[in-house]
Order: sequence, then structure tokens, then C-alpha cells
Amino acid sequence: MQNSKNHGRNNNTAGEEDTVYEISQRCLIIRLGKELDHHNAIGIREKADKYIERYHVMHIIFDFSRAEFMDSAGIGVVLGRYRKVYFIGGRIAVASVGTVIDRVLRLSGLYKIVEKYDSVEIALNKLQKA
Amino acid sequence: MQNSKNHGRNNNTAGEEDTVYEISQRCLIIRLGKELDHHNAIGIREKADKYIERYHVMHIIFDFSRAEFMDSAGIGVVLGRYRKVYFIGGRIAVASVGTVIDRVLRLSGLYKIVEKYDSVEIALNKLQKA
Amino acid sequence: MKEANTMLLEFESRSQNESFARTVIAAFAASLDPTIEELADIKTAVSEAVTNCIIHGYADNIGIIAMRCSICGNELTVEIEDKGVGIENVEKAMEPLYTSRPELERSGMGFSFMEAFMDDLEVESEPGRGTLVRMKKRLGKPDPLKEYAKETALKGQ
Amino acid sequence: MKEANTMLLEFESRSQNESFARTVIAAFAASLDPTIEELADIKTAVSEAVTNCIIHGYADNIGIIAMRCSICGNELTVEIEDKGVGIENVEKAMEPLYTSRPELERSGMGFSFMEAFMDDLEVESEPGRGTLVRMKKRLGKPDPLKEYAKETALKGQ
Ligand SMILES: Nc1ncnc2c1ncn2[C@@H]1O[C@H](COP(=O)(O)OP(=O)(O)O)[C@@H](O)[C@H]1O
Ligand SMILES: Nc1ncnc2c1ncn2[C@@H]1O[C@H](COP(=O)(O)OP(=O)(O)O)[C@@H](O)[C@H]1O
Repeated sequence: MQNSKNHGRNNNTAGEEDTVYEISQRCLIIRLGKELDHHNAIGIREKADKYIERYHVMHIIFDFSRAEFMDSAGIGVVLGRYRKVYFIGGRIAVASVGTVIDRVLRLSGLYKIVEKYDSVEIALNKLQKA
Repeated sequence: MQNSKNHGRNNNTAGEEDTVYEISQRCLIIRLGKELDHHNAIGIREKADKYIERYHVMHIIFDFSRAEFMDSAGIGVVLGRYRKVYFIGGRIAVASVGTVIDRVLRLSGLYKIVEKYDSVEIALNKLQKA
Repeated sequence: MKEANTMLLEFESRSQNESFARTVIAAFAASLDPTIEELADIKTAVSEAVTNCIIHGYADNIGIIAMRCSICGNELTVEIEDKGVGIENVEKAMEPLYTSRPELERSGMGFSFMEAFMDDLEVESEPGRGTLVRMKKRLGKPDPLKEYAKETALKGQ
Repeated sequence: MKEANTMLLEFESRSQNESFARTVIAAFAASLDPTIEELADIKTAVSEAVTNCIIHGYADNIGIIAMRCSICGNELTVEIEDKGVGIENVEKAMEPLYTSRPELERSGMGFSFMEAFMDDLEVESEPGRGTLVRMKKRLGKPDPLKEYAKETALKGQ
């Protein structure tokens, strides 16, 4: 195991470069990396908003399947995107939310305006059918 | 993933409790945990010496397959055990040594008195045939 | 065994150090053998306090943030301090959803999170002098869900 | 981007803090994107210096160990200091295999390891005052093996 990793990078930075963006029709899927804090929020906000404008995004899905940490800066990111698409009737969904992230989302009250689904596929189905 | 780990312990202590001791004939196999530093060395030394006395151990094999860190305190542990069995014709082997540990072993000059094998099985074979 | 340990970390108010501070508190608390949830709670609270020093305390300047931690028995105490602008009205600042920087998409939930995830929160601040946040958490508290299960099990006998 | 960052960690001379110090230096150095080998080198050197403070500097007492780290460009500097007994003869102490505590199975390889794994090592000590170890490592140096491969590749053209 150590042999194969040798000379390789020791990937313990969980930066926003980790985040992957996908467009499916007018839906933006944001696949978050390991950590969503203020440091990473800055870049995610910027990139997400570029996608939103360029692709006339209506709905947004946050994929938390790789996420292990989120603080109130992450809540700010979700809320901020909500405000962007709210006026054009867009909806926000979160998918693959683990227990740790779920506690933060619950505590923030975000579930009042955000829909939770088990997977991105289910979320896509629900949002694009509407 | 997070769900299943929830309420579980977050096992990031790499203590000497991690170390497993096995006796095969008069050979002691010490399966080291993740880290071998001064803190862990104290306990490993003690337990190893109990096994050496109780089971009239002649040869010792250090299994490094799980080891990710070792400093000069680890060298002290190996050297100390060598001194225990040397007088009765015992031999010391190290097995499954990754690159990181190998550099430390090489630098220490320990390979002059210690035999390196790819696996515990091979080491056992060599030591018990002699 | 009664655990005891203390440490002090001083670091610069760069946003990359938010995750650094979380790693340090996680490593320091490891000897208390926290559950995944307890560890997440502590990391979140520390992340909130450190981010506040960076964004609010020092705004765009680089200043020093001090994190003092101690373990006594099963209790972890964390103090996070900056020598930045300080807070005029602590009571108002601690109100849920209050933020002075909505333009940065701050949600105003930082203090609420610290309160919710730790057992104890104190804030000392003086305008122009800086801010000190003191948080405590007792680890290994019986899990309320498990306690409940035990009770019902006993009743069943 | 020119990296710059500094930190100070003060912690107690308990042996459980050896791994704590390693975790902290690894997290601090992360922004330099070290290879697995570079990271192992740094952790080993820090482990040696910290262990020496615990075993030799403070012997059986609990004292404070200070670890000061800074990143400047691609260079990491680590200072580890104790206010313990100090070293009478630094030159002799740094000789390979010299140890004053063979009964603890010390191998006398601590300073040799620090020298081998880092690019630079300085030791300042005064009996009765304490010891300061200053180590530097430049990260991302061209791997000699890779450089060689490149050269032969070029010759092949
Ligand atoms: N370290 C600090 N220095 C100065 N002001 C602070 C500090 N921490 C918090 N504040 C003030 O308290 C307010 C509320 O903080 P918080 O609940 O964490 O929400 P947020 O960080 O999202 O604004 C901040 O908007 C800021 O005005
Ligand atoms: N921080 C320190 N305080 C006092 N003495 C020290 C310190 N570090 C090293 N020494 C002295 O230098 C000697 C050599 O150190 P080192 O090469 O690390 O080997 P070891 O730790 O195995 O003895 C030690 O045995 C000790 O006498």
C-alpha cells in the first residue's frame, strides 16, 4: 500500500477544487468535496453562479455524498443559491446527506426551503418532472 | 458511509493496544499497529518481553504491514529485542515493510542485523527451517 | 484514569487555516475517544469561532488567532481569541440569524451553532480590543437514545 | 503563488502528544502539497525532536514544549524548544549513536534522523536553560530519480 502511494501526492487538502459541477437540462448539480467551510465557500459560490448564469439554471441539487464536514458557511452557500433561483420558480434539493451533515442542515432550519432526496437521480427526477 | 459510522468510535488513536502478539513454536510474531513512536514503544517493549520469557522465544518477526510511521524509538524496540534473543542464537526478521518504514530501517543500519522478508509467512519459513 | 492536557495554538487569520484549526482540535480531543458525532460537533463549533475571527475580527487584515484547549476529566474546554475589532453589542451579535456581513453570505448562525454543538458558550468582547469565545463540551455523555432503550428494556423484565 | 504562513503550538511534555505534534505539523505543511515521502520525513524529524524534549529535556516532569513553524515559498521551518535541562556538549550529543539514556532503549539516532530527513538542522542549548532545535526543509525539490529519467529521455531524441 505504501509502495504504491510513494512519490504520489498526499491528498489531504479538501479544497473547493474538489467540487464538480454538472448541468442536466436546466438543473445544476453541485457535487461537493469533503469539506464545506468558509474557505471553500468562496470558490464554490463564484463557480456556481457562473454556471447559473451561463446555463440559465433553474433548479440546483447539492450532492453531499462525499461531504464529511459543513459549517454555517455551507448554509450560506445553499441559502445564497436559493435566493438566485427562487424568483424564477427554481427549487433547491440536497442529496445523499449523511448523519453529520444532516444535523447541521436540520439545525439551520434549511429543510423548510430545501428538499432532501436519497440520491441525485431521485432528486433530478422530482425536479425535472415538475 | 457516515450513517454507519455514526455513534461509533472515531478510531484515530494509533496506540500500542493496536499491536497483536502471536506465538508460533518458539517464534514471536509482533504485528505492529499504525504508529511506532516512543509513546507506543513503552508498552510494546513490555508486552514483547513478557511473551519472550513466558514462551522461551528464540526468533522474532516484526510485521509492518499495518505500520505507517516509525521513528528512532522503533529502532530502539527492534534493537532491544535483538539483544534479548541474540545470546541464544535467535534471529530477528521484519516483514511487509513499506517504503516509508524501509527508509527508516535502511538509515538506521538495522538491516545489518535484521533480515527482511516480503511476508510473515516467508519469514516464518526461513527462521523455523534453520 | 483522569485525563489532563493543555495546549495553545497561535496561527494567522488566513481562511486556509480554518481546516488547520479543525484538524488540530480533532487531534487534541482524540485522547477523549470522542464519537464521530461529538467530533463533528467540536470541529463545527471551532470552525465557526475561527471563521468569525478571520471574517469579522480581522476583516481583510492578517492577525493572530489564539486557540487554547484543555482537557480535564471528560471535559474539553476551547478558547478562541482574536485581537481584532471586537463586538459592540454581544447580546445582539448572538441573536440567531443576526449578521453584520450579509454581503458575504454569512447566515448569522455561527453563535447558534456554537451553542447547539457545545455544552457551554461564553463570549467576552471589547470594541477595538478583540473577542474571546470560550466553549466547553463534556464527552461520553450517555446517549439519550441509548438511555431510553435501556429503560424500556428494564421495564420489559 | 508565494506561500506564507506561521504558527506556534505550545503543548505539555506528555508522550501522547508526540503523535499530536506530528498531526499538527502534517496539517500545517499540507498547503505545500508534500509527497508522502516528504511528509514522512517531516513527521519523523518532528517526532524525534519532540520526544527528546519529553525524555531528555524534562525527564519525568511535565513542561511546555513550543513548536514554531513557518512556510516561506516552498520552504518549511520548524523550531522545537523546551525549557528543560539543556545539553552540556551539543557536538557530542549530535554524534551518531550517542545517547545518555541507553536504559530507555534510546538508540542515539534522533539527531542523525533529523539531519537525514531535513535539509538543515541547528541546535542551540544551554545547560539548565533548555534546548532549541531548528530544522528546515525545501519541498517539491526535483526528485533525483525523475531528473535522471528526463535527461536520458532527452538524449534519446
Ligand atoms: N470574532 C469576532 N469579532 C468581531 N465581531 C464578531 C466576531 N464574531 C462574531 N462577530 C459579530 O457577531 C455577528 C454574528 O456572528 P455569527 O452568529 O457567527 O454569524 P455570522 O458569522 O454568520 O455573521 C457577526 O456578524 C459579527 O458582527
Ligand atoms: N531536548 C533535549 N534536552 C536535553 N538533552 C537532549 C535533548 N535532545 C537531545 N539531548 C541529548 O542528546 C543525546 C542524543 O540525542 P539523540 O540523537 O536524539 O538520541 P537519543 O534520543 O536516542 O538519546 C540524548 O541522549 C540527550 O543526552
